[in-house]
Amino acid sequence: MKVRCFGIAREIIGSDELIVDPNAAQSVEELRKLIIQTYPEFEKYSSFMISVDFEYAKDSFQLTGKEEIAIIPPVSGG
Amino acid sequence: MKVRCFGIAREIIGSDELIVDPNAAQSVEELRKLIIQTYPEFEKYSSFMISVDFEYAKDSFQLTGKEEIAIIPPVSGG
Amino acid sequence: MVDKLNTVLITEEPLSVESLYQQVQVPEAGGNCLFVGTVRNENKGKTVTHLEFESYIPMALKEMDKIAQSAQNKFELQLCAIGHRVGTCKLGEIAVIIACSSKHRKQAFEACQFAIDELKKHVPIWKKEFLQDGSYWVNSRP
Amino acid sequence: MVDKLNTVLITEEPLSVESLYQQVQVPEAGGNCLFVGTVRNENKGKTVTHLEFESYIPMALKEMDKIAQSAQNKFELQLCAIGHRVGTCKLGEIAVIIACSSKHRKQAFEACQFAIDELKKHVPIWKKEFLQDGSYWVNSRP
Repeated sequence: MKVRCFGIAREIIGSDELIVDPNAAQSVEELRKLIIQTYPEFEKYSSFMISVDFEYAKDSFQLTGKEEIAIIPPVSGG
Repeated sequence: MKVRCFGIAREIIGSDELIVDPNAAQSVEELRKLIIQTYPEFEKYSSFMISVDFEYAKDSFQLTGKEEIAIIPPVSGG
Repeated sequence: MVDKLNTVLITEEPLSVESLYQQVQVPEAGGNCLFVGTVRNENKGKTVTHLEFESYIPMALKEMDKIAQSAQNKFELQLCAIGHRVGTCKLGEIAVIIACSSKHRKQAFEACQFAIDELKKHVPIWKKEFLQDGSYWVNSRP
Repeated sequence: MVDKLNTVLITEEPLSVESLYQQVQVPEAGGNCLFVGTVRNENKGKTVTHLEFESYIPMALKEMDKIAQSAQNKFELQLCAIGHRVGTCKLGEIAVIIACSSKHRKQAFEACQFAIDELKKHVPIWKKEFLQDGSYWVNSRP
């Protein structure tokens, strides 16, 4: 499953897309833990939200692997 | 002494300028009374301020007859 | 240092939002708030056909300048611009524009509200509203 | 009845104050408030050289649309338009414009403040600030 990366997340991960094994992240919570485990810099630099199909998703959200997923670091528009 | 008239004042007085004997209005208060006496419609239609040299003037302001004077009905710009 | 000055203007020509916005632009400003008052097609349930504005222009400009300066000092604005239309205003046309620039947005919003409130209270401009069944000077009815 | 819709846009081209203002014009509106966020030359005492904005555009447009609708309902607006720039923004350029039209000015002001506050909290847009001695993503520093 593909995870889109923006802003500081793109820079930490070094790519605008992260490929994740869908079995290793069956919920948003699991995906979040996996990302922090793989890229500990997130703990230092930035908290983040996860979006699923263009909406902010709760940790309890169950993923099928077919959604469009993105890492949303703290926004700073305006 | 000339008194400029705007808005409803211009319509009540029927002219954009009122000529007043300077001896009959030596203060803003006297001028105000004279105007209401001469044009009682002011009591019915509108309260008004007097400006002297482009500033709102208090009733106690003493007039020499050389100032630029105007009747300022309630404003409604914007 | 700001080397531009506040702008106040009264005109018989249509007012331009873009132009008033440009008047308050300085490199120090990050938050800009504009109020634009337009001629609405209705007031208190009656259909409005158009408006006419009359002004004691030299005094009005003096009062507008005081408001701009006072907004600038009170809210630490960079600049304030105030423009008002006189003459006949058709439906949808702009009667008044206030533009305020500030470092931060909060002050720009507050200053802009302050300036339009003050303008409506103190600036010698008079609005005649034309309805389908007559006309009257706003604020001067019995 | 309003037959125009709220406008939301994200663009690499310069934003136009006049254009966003026009987007919210309807005959029923008398009070229009615009917020224009521009690139300031300084932040927290440091000289800013320019900004870069990145966005997750489809999600950002969705969030902007929610904000516009919510402002419209909450404050009985006629219309709300929200535009945001992406890419490189030079000093003085416009990063964001919010335009709100209402019958009366109070609601236009309140809605405009609400919309810019919400945008800064929820819309997936990221600002990278370039200073003379480096750059960083705003809100994401350690």
